[in-house]
Amino acid sequence: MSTSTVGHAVDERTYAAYSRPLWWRVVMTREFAMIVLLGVVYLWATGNVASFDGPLALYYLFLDIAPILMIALPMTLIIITGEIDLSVASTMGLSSVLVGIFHADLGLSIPAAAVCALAIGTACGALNGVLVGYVGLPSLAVTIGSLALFRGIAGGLLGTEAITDYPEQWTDLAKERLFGPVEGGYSGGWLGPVTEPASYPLVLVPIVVLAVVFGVLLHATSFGRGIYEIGLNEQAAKFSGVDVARTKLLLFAIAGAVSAFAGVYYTLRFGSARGDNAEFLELQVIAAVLLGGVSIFGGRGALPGVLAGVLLIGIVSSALRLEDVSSNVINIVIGVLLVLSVISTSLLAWISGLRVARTKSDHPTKGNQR
Amino acid sequence: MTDLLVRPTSESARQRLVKGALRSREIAVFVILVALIAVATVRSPNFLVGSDGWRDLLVTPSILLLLAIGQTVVIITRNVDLSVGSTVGLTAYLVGRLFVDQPGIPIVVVALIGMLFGAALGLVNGVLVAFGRVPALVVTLGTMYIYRGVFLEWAGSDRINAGDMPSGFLRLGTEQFLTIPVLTLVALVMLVIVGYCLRSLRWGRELYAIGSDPAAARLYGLPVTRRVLGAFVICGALAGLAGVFYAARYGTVSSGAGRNLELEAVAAAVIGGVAIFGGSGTVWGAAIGAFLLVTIDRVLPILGIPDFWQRAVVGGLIIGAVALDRVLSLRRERQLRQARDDARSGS
Amino acid sequence: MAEAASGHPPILELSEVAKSFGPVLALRSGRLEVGPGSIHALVGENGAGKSTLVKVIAGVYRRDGGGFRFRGADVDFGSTGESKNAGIAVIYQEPTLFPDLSVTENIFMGRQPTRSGRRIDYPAMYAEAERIFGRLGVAIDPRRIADGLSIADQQIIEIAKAISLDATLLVMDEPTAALSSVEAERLFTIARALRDEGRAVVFISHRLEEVFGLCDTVTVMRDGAYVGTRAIAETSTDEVVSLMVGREVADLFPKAEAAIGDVVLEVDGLTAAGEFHDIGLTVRAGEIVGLAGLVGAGRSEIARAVFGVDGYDAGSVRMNGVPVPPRSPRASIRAGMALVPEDRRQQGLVIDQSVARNVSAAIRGRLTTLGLLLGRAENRVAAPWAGRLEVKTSALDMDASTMSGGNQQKVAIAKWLATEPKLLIIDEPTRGIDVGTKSEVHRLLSDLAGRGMAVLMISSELQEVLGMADRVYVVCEGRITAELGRDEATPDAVMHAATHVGGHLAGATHADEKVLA
Amino acid sequence: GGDDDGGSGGGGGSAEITLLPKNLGNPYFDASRTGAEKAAGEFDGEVTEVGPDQAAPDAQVSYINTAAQQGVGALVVSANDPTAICDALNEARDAGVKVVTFDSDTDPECRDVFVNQADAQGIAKAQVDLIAEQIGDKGKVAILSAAANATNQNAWIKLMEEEIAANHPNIELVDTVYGDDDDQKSFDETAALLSRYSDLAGIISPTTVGIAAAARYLSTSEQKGKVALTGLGTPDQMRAYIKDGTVTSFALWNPEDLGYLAAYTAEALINDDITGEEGDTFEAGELGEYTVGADGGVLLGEPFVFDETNIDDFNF
Ligand SMILES: Nc1ncnc2c1ncn2[C@@H]1O[C@H](COP(=O)(O)OP(=O)(O)OP(=O)(O)O)[C@@H](O)[C@H]1O
Ligand SMILES: Nc1ncnc2c1ncn2[C@@H]1O[C@H](COP(=O)(O)OP(=O)(O)OP(=O)(O)O)[C@@H](O)[C@H]1O
Ligand SMILES: [Mg+2]
Ligand SMILES: [Mg+2]
Repeated sequence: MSTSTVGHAVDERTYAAYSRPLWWRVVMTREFAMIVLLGVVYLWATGNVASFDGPLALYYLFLDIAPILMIALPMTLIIITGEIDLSVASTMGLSSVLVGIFHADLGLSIPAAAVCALAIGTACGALNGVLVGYVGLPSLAVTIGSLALFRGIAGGLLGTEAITDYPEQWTDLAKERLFGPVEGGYSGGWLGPVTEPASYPLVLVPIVVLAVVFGVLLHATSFGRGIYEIGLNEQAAKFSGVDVARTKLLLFAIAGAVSAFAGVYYTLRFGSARGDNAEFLELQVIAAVLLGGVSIFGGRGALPGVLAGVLLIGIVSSALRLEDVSSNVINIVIGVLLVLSVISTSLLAWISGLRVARTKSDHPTKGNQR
Repeated sequence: MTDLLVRPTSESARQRLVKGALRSREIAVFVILVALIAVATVRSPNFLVGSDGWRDLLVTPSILLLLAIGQTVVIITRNVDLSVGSTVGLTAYLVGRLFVDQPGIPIVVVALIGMLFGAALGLVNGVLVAFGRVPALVVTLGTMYIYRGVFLEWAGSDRINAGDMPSGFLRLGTEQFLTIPVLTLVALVMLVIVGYCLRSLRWGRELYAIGSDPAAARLYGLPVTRRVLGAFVICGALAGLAGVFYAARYGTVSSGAGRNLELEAVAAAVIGGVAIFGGSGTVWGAAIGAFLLVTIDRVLPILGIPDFWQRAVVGGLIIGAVALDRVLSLRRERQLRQARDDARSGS
Repeated sequence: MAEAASGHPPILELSEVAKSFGPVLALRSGRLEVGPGSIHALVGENGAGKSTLVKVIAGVYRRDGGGFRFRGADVDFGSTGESKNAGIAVIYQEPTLFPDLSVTENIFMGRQPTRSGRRIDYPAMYAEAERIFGRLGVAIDPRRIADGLSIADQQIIEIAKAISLDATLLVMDEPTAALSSVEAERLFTIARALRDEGRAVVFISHRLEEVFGLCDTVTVMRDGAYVGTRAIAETSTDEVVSLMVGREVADLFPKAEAAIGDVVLEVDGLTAAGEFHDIGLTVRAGEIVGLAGLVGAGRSEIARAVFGVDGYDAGSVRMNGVPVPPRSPRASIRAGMALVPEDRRQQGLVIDQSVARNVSAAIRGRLTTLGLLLGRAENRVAAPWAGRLEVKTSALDMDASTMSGGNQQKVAIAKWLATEPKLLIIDEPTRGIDVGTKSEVHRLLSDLAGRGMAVLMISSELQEVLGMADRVYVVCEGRITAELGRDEATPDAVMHAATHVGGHLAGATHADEKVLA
Repeated sequence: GGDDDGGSGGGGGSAEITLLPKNLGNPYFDASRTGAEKAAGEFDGEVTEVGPDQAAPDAQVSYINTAAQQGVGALVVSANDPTAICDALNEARDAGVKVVTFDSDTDPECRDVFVNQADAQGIAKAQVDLIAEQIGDKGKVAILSAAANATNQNAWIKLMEEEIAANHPNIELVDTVYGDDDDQKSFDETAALLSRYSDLAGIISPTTVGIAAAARYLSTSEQKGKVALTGLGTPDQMRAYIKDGTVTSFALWNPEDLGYLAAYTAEALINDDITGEEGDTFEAGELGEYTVGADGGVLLGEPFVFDETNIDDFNF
């Protein structure tokens, strides 16, 4: 065998691009399983839960999970690099407080206040990013610290007071429906509210935009490939010219910005800025991301799965609430889902391990044996 | 050609001790703690002198102390247990229930049951992590939700009031032996036992080895699965005991019992110099870390810093601690490199 | 044979042992018989399956097939613990230490001496460690933590570990790889002592003169199969070599003459404390420059610093006269550099990623359309390069982890050739690659040089260096100790420069002579 | 009473009432649920208690939304935040749900009626008077409150400050700390207070969790008997401490009656007996007739003072 053709465009052998048919690559993924499960649960809920198919159901559902949806996006990228950010909810609370203060005390307009809050939120994220990316500290420890730090500042700034007066137009905007208000009592066929535009809150627009941006960033750019490589093998990523530190800094900064944005939304939706706003949201976000099939060790996972994960948690809790199930049982259900999901991942990994072994025997590619 | 090797230290044992002490993280944190207490005492004498002050100074950290010990054992093996807070709540309620349903049940028995129950909860985590080969962070995050949910569902609306528990048990919360509160004594005993095991028993050292390099541990033939399982059981048992403490000290068990203690426990360990990725750190450090965290909470108001800023200070402290660790280890690396050079030029 | 001679039944009997890793058939029919009171050499090319055989003996891997008898009884170790208890001590090729623990604890982990109450007796443990170090004639502070030990020191600890076990069978997989002659000699003394106590020793090395100096029997392996066993007394290095290589060695190194062009890489006074000092070297277009030396000499560190993965304290790197900024692989790539690192599993590839993504990893930036990177684009560049290097895989989306070592190395090389570099730095190009692939890689290298590419080749295989390089720099303990032209570069000259001392490699002139791998 | 025309309600069939406390597992609200269920039994309505496991406004909003979707007859809620849940409540009202707040009010425009346990003035004055009497109307006092943002507590604290400033010149309010209605935090805050102010004369804790935790600490402290403690507590929780002399007296209304009245108010709204207009009157079972006061307030009555003479007559 001679490789004397190196450099010539003549290819001695040709390769199939994929070892599996398209349907296999689509269907045999954890994301797909998540989405199917989501669909099943949704249909079950619309069928069996009284007033779940009312036009209000999805509207409130989305309003509730909006912050989780937003923050889950950057969190997914961070976890795929093998890091984690526990400080997002604190950043969110801080930005909520800041919006209040900038608006009420400094008399800034809401947009101006929001921009300032966003800037500071980004700075908070950047702080994490520098400590993790450049100083090389473990993100778990760092963000446990900044979780307390940012929350402490938020509490310290406002103390007992809650800033509650915001212009109507802005607070309404946070709850605005797409295409005008809902006609009372509407309820369509089994697809029900899905055909009812007014059952979607306006906040879905920025979320969808963000989701698309993050999806493209992660799955269809060089930067995104880098994210996966860092998660799979940081050293090798460095060797191929990926700027690991910078990537991490960027991701944490983005997480800060998005959290801050979520904070602004939160403030306007509830019309109240308090030091303890959105406390403990971080665990819900992380739970949703992991449920969506992202590996805590990094390198594995995809955005569609995560979105499905968030929606699943949202639908389950909203449906169970409508059934007057107590919040405690809902938490148990979510916990069980989470544990099952990771166990299923290791099961899937094990199975696919078998599959790889099989494919090897399918294609006897003689390695070193001659 | 032996010059590729590191020369033996010319230090005497004493020099080594002194140097070690100066470098040790435990000492550093302890100094901060003492300084803090000193300042607080100057500001308001009965923080330390008043018999209440003295007692509270010692007894308040005892619960977090237990949790920090357990958390350290788990972290050393390169794992983490986020479910301890929920375990505390669940066990505390179990204890209360026992007293309500089994009037006259001996306190010791209850304490033991509490520990066993905690150990069982830990076992669940351990099995999932060690056998299921799933990341501890995720599993224990899940069981955190589950345990707390079970607790609140079980407790429903009937919570445990001081009246429901025998005064003998409640007195434990404040009783003192040679001015040292009983709870603190028990916690310290646990600290000494675990500290001893980690330092002087084979399985203790194996925990460090596992956390230091799991792959190497397997290659070496250490019983990794069994040890990790054990670590979680110990952590759970200590959390269970902490639950007993909670019931005894606060006399009431309501829905909030033990909430958010998990992150505090991790923080205490980190501040105490326990490496979050396993392999190094001592329960002594974690214990001092726990004392520091709790004491800060109690001292800052005395220093006139309002409640609300306390968490900020704690957060800054945690970040400072890990950053310090990093700086020190970088320094050490540089010294080792230098050592290699000297060894070479020595030939 | 030795066993027969000593008349005792063999302690260790392996027959027709097979072990494969997915597609890689690491061991086809491993066979080994070791008697008591014997030092038994196991030799073979890289990738012959020696280490795999060792790991089967140690219980790291379970054999797929074949017989395994130890002290006359059939055994099947499921874990290294079992083999240890059975009385087998193993020194693995790659050190496996617990960085956070003291060297003493590393030696005694799991079986520390205890006092009453199963309490670890630290003083006794330190004393014992001191004793063993004394016996090895080395001076290591027993309380020092293992983190930061040099490769050689790590190897010493491994040896101490094995000795302290005082086992009936001691297996040493290339223990002398990173040792100086003095240290090696001490080790041999101990090995002989053990033999005289009636224990069995298996010794793996690529330094045949060590084999002939120390062992009484030698078993040769090739491509995962048993080739033959000889009593040292009744064989010669030449015979062993022909058994090992099993073919004319000459065509392993098809060095084609190439037109040497202008200087491409220029390194000046490069220094990094603790790693290397005042490195100066140049590589010209069309030239293959060898970087020889012992493991631990610091060659990889030099390569990494030049490429910008690691930083350096002083010195400069220039490509075609233009300074290359430090600490930025990206900039180096842009400047036309490529580095195929030493360790393909950890550095060269993301082995859990598809062939296509690996091959295109270093040039992703150029494949985007409107900033978007699509799988199609990656496949488009991956396919031809995989073809040119004859990578053996079913499809481009197969994970690299499913491929054999040789094919992984090809993918790693393809990844860097895809950047169409002016300079190719290649560290241990054929480590753990079988003879066939090895000659392909060599042909490829000289091919590239012929096409005017500058090549800097780090290799621990003396034969490879001598066979391929136009010019050789020898690195010893982080300093360049010699620069030799093709004609001056004799094994003796290189070894002398690599170790400061000639002697201990007397007659190290066999065509197969390797410093180590 | 709405027993006769219970059918005409917005809930359809019997009056469906959703009870939404600040959080589950709080004995004070358990008592008011008992009351509400008693009332529901009388006018054959149906009371469902739902709520978050932590006293956070956003969590409460989800439950309000849920109630709106379910189209229950009425929502009886104790607000974790006066504004944060406002819009949600109004949306519920647009969906035809009657909204009654009790214990902790929202902004008046977000609910139909507020069932007031006792007017804020009265509560503040009662507690100040109690402490003044116990410490001889002079000395340093501190307040141990619930969450930093708790509406009613903050309102009372403000009024207490004014009351002290106006009528008790020799009493100095030195500090206000927040136990977040969490046993452990309240307990530790009490300890901190005592070590901070060696010469503290008394503590006012206008929250049932707080006063119980504070009492628990004091009862084991050398300050027992030296530092007076009063505030708002439930007899069951406080009985032990009244008996051992840690606490001489504390105030509270009957949370059971509060729930009972809230349920009847809701029922009256459902049946359109009242609209929440000032002057509307309705029958509240055994509690008799009540009248809606200024901006939709219904007043349960004056706070009741418990001490060792009467504590055994109550269990809630
Ligand atoms: N874990 C593994 N997964 C896949 N292939 C492996 C693995 N370990 C070894 N191999 C392959 O098996 C073959 C034999 O490897 P082995 O390490 O036994 O050779 P060796 O004789 O020890 O070589 P050397 O002299 O370089 O140590 C090589 O082709 C190697 O690439
Ligand atoms: N794990 C380690 N910890 C500390 N120092 C190390 C370690 N590995 C190598 N070194 C030091 O770094 C230098 C280079 O080691 P390395 O093995 O990379 O050299 P090398 O010439 O690349 O060897 P190879 O022949 O394997 O390429 C040596 O001084 C060695 O002592
Ligand atoms: Mg080998
Ligand atoms: Mg190297």
